[in-house]
Amino acid sequence: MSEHIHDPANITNPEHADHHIVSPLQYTYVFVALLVGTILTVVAAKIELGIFNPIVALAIACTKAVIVILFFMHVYYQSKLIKLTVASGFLTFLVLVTLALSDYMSRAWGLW
Amino acid sequence: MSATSSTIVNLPDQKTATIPKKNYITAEDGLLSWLLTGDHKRIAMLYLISITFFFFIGGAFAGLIRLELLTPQADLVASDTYNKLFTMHGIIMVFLFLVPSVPATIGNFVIPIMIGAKDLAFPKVNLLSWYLYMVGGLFTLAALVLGGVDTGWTFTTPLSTHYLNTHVVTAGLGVFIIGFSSIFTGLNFIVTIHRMRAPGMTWFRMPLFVWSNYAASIMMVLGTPVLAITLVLVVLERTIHIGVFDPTLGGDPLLFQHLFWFYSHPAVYIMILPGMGVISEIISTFSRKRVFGYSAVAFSSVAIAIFGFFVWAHHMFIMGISNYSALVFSLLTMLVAVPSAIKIFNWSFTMQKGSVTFETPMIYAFGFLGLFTIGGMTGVFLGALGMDIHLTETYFIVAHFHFVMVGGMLMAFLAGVHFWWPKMTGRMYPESLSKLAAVTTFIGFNLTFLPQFILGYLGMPRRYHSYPAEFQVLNVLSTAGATVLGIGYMLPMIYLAWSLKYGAVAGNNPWQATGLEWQIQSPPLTENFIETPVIDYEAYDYEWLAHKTEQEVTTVG
Amino acid sequence: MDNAIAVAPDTHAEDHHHAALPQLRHHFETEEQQREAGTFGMWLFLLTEIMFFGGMFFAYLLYRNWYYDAFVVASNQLSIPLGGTNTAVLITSGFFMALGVWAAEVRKKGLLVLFLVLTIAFGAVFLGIKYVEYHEKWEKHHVPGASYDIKEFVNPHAYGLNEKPLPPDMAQKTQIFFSLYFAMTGMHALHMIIGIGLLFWLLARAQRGDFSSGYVAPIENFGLYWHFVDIVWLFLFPLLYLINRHPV
Amino acid sequence: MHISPVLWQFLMKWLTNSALFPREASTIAPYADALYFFLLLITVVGLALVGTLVFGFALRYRKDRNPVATQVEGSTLLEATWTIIPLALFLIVFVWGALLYFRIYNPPPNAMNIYVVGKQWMWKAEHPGGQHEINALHVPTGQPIQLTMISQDVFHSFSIPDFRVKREVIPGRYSTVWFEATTPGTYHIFCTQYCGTNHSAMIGEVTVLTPEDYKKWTEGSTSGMSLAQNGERLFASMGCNACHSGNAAARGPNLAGVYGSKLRLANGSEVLVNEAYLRDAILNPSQHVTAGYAPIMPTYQGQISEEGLIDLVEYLKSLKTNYRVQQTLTTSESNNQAAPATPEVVKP
Ligand code: HEA
Ligand code: HEA
Ligand code: HEC
Ligand code: CUA
Ligand SMILES: [Cu+2]
Repeated sequence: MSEHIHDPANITNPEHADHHIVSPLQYTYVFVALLVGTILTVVAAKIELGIFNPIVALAIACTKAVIVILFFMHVYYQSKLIKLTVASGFLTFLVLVTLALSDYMSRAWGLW
Repeated sequence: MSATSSTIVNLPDQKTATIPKKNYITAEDGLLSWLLTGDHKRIAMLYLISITFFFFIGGAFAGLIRLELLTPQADLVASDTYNKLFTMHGIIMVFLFLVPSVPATIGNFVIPIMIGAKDLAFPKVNLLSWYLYMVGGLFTLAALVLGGVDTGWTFTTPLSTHYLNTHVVTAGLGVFIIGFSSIFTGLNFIVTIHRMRAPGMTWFRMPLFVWSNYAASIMMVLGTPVLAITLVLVVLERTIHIGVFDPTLGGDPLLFQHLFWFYSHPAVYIMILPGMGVISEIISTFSRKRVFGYSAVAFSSVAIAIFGFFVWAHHMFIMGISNYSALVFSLLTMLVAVPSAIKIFNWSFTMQKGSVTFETPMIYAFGFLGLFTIGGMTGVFLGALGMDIHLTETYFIVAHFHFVMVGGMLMAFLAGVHFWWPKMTGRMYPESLSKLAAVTTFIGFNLTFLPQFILGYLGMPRRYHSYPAEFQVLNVLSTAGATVLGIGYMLPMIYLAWSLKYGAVAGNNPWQATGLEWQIQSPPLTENFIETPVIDYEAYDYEWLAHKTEQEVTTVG
Repeated sequence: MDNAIAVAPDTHAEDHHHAALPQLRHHFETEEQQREAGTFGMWLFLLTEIMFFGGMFFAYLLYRNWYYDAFVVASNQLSIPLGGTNTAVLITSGFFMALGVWAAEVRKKGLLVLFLVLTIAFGAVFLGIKYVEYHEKWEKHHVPGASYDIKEFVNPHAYGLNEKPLPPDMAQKTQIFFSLYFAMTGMHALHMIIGIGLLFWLLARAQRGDFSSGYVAPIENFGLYWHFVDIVWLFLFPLLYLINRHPV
Repeated sequence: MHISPVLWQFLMKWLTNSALFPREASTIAPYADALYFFLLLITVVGLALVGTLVFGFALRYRKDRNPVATQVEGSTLLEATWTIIPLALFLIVFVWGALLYFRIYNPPPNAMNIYVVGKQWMWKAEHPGGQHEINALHVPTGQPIQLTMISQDVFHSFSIPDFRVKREVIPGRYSTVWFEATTPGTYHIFCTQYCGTNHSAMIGEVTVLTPEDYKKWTEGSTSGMSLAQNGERLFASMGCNACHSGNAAARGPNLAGVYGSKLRLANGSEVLVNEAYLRDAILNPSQHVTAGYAPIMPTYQGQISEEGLIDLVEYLKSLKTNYRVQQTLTTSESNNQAAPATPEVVKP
């Protein structure tokens, strides 16, 4: 990159994204989806699914969270940088969980 | 204009030289203008003053520790006093001194300038971060004044939650608050580096100091909150006995260890990375040469930042984690050691075919290279599972981390302070006195901490107030060294203060360095640049600099 | 030695901003840059929040697997109607916040104020319901600490609970559940309280018309925070309230 | 030349007392030292290399000799070299360290078990024969010794530098370490995990004796009751035998021979019964209910000291038949007296 155009806002930068306005209608869809998700998760909890109960609960919660992040929080319309940032947070949390759990799960005498 | 053959220092003619009338120091007057400032340079100075203050408190505790350890008996202080001494020494040195040392002072000062920005992205947050630091520091001091804490800087449960009646809560809250100060500094850096670079300042034109601070900032942002929540749980456990870490209620004390070290291992890299950045700048400048393998050095910082999150359990090898996960963590520890080695070799090769001069910052940098290599390699001893069994919790560890933290980071910090002192204040420090100080520190340091490796292998446990008589000789050596070291640290304090008034006027670029910060006046203007600079050269491009200087000479003529 | 970017000329250096907007801080070149920096900064802050709550989520995961029976019984002491309502209330509050952001973006001052008020109102309802729940726990001696009592879990039928009796050693572990319950929901509530405080400040500024001229960054960034707090609850609700709720 | 007497004394003291390396007094020590010397070697070589490069370049290319620098971009080959060589060395260290680790933490099957209880701020050792020691430990040479350790309060760490062994002593859970002493003598025991005010006073001495001397010592310092015998008394007095009587109709399972066996639990998993399991079964019975039994066993959390638990565990380990259980049942039911001491109870 040897051309030095004056580009203070980093417009040509992959880190940049235009400001997008999400419409109220779209918000309403999300809102309804979230309410439905809430009902679903309560219903799912009342059905005997064995070990799938917590998995289903988490799957629903994750879906809801992703919807909120993408639309209420506009990440869907944001630059790659923001998307990467959000992902890195969850990844680091996963590092904490997996590595620490690997200790607990492999303790020979374990309570697991 | 041209300096003597063995130095690059290039000062303006002292008879006519003056400090620019208009600069960030003279921009506004009065204490309030400092306490309410949004200027990153002023905040850096506030930080510099406050961390120096805490360093000397922590250092005084170190002095007392060493005095107590002069004799095998417990004679100078009572054992709980001793425990409070090393706890406060550890807490102050780590959280109040070393973590903010380079980033919050030097980083705060030069990062925006280096990338051609007028300030950090969030000046108010920057100021807030200093206030948080001060409040956290006050909490820690309060814990100290009220009677101290004796948990060790690691706050180990269940000792800290159920078996001590010292001011754990106060100190814990203090560290919690300081943690947020460090989070905000890191956050500010990341945003600034992403968003505020001047036109033409691409990622690979940035000085390596910016890269390493960027890497450290990532760790601050992602690691520190885990420490925060852990401390909250400790405080809750102490105050309302919630029992998350309490084995008698079914909690797992090792969970505390996991969470604590999830932060505190990355924290050691938070402490070293900015220092490594300083070394890159200095070695390049005093070799007149671009850093060898620029991108390798840049990426190794990022690699350390990422892999640094994968090795925390090497602090728990004998603590009862499973053997298999000990294996995994040991392996990962070996991997994370490699990027540091890469850096060391790249710095060495930077001098090859260079034109090396030996100004004070460079002397400190040499100290860093040697001491960090020793410190880092002894880290590898500790990372090797079977070896760690014998070495853990002995003076070998104490020596290891002082080598990396004091021999590494503190040396780098001093190197950086000397290097940027002319930029920050507009004046030079006295060169020969400062060389003396650097050499004194180096000798004192080795005398203090080399014997501790031997002590550790002989088996002397750390955090011991009294010890078997056969360890005395080495301890006496260590205490003697600490005295020399203490002098070595007092000296810069004195002559730097002196130089504020009497030092030679430095001019814009005494080192003839290439960084953007050297192209503006010293001390800089509040806005740093008169107009946004446009960058069309790589970092460490000495040919560009030579060209530029020539042009100026012709135009000014 | 001097060159263009080096030393201050005598002229005033500041007035080269071409008609900058009042909210544009001096060190940003354009508003676009400032806005993106703000959003990015907010997200980085939310990263720290992820890790902050992450520590507790990990503790939860661990103990839930160790002391599953205790977690089941203790979790069943929480009220699904209250928790479910609260989830809906919080989602609604988040919805209004999102609409608030939209209102600011399309520069409708009246709507913005309205939506902020609604956001606050639903947030307050959430806290109210939370208070009711906490209060009930307090009365039942389910708050960890000195007054914690396990007799209900050892002997549920005597207390009219339709639960398996827990052996005393397992019953002890319900305290860990409640510790985590209070730590997690407490931290969440604390975030809500801080959020509502900020909302009042934003409301005042919105009424002054600060955000009706295209300057929406504070509203947007606060929205991010508020939605994040929602997300935490979206996980807390199933994890804490809905363990093994099916009839056995 | 005149040397001040104080300095002279110091020098002498060091030369006579302070070796650079601790004694090698266990079978592990040479292995640990071998790795140590290897590590020292690569450190010295690495440091020498870095030193040579730094000072070599700095002096060769100092400004006086080389006034103008030549710009060099870097070299992928060199980068690869100093990535791969240290990595290879570190990996060797890793494998070596791991082998040593498993050697130190995997006791041989014939190890003699001694219990150690750590508490603020003392070590209590309990030999199977009932010998109790505080801040001291007597062991024979030539016999692998396994220490089964637990803490009553906070983390401690049991360390014998001359043996190169160390292990954290954890509240609420057994941890083990083993060694085989080679040279008679006395060696330091340190608590190496910071445990509060008198952490540095939590020290003691291991006395390594020849097997004959050790035998004399065991006989001379016995308290008359072995751990198992103490455990038997506890078993009766705490009413364990009410359920674990060995009768077909008993509410609890038969405990004879349970140690070392594999139990099938109610949740379907299978566990090996070791000391840790026995201890946990007494404190947290409901967390591993044996298949076919109701979870009715009460918890003894807070009712038995760690020493008591050790006694019970030793008793259960020694329990090969149910004969004694039934005897104690009758005696403890008729008169609440202690069971008579039976000297023939197995000593491991
Ligand atoms: C600035 C701080 C800092 C840094 C950078 C490091 C760096 C490293 N540390 Fe250290 N460490 C601490 C601070 C630090 N440490 C502290 C404070 C503690 C104690 C905490 C407490 O308990 O109180 C500790 C404890 C500690 C332990 C725990 C010991 C225990 O409790 O039992 C371990 C174990 O693995 C470890 C390992 C390492 C390793 C492998 C590195 C590596 O990153 C080092 C990498 C560097 C190199 C390897 C040197 C360069 C290499 C060369 C030049 C190559 C040489 C050439 C050849 C081999 C050919 N450290
Ligand atoms: C940045 C981190 C940092 C720094 C700079 C230092 C600096 C020093 N440290 Fe410290 N140290 C730690 C971090 C640090 N330390 C940590 C984390 C621990 C672990 C704590 C724990 O176990 O919980 C520790 C523990 C520790 C111990 C082990 C205590 C124990 O386990 O019992 C010792 C013992 O020698 C020691 C010594 C020193 C010395 C001599 C210095 C010297 O470099 C300091 C030199 C500076 C001065 C001396 C100040 C300047 C001079 C004066 C103010 C004049 C007065 C001087 C005298 C009276 C001599 N430190
Ligand atoms: C009220 C009856 C009762 C009493 C009293 C009792 N136990 Fe048990 N114990 C049981 C039952 C039932 C089981 C099997 C179910 C289980 O594992 O919880 C059991 C299991 C055990 C086990 C696990 C081994 C196995 O085979 O399942 C051990 C060990 C044990 N008991 C030891 C003791 C000791 C020691 C005491 C006294 C301090 C004691 N018990 C008191 C009823 C009792
Ligand atoms: Cu026990 Cu230290
Ligand atoms: Cu570490």
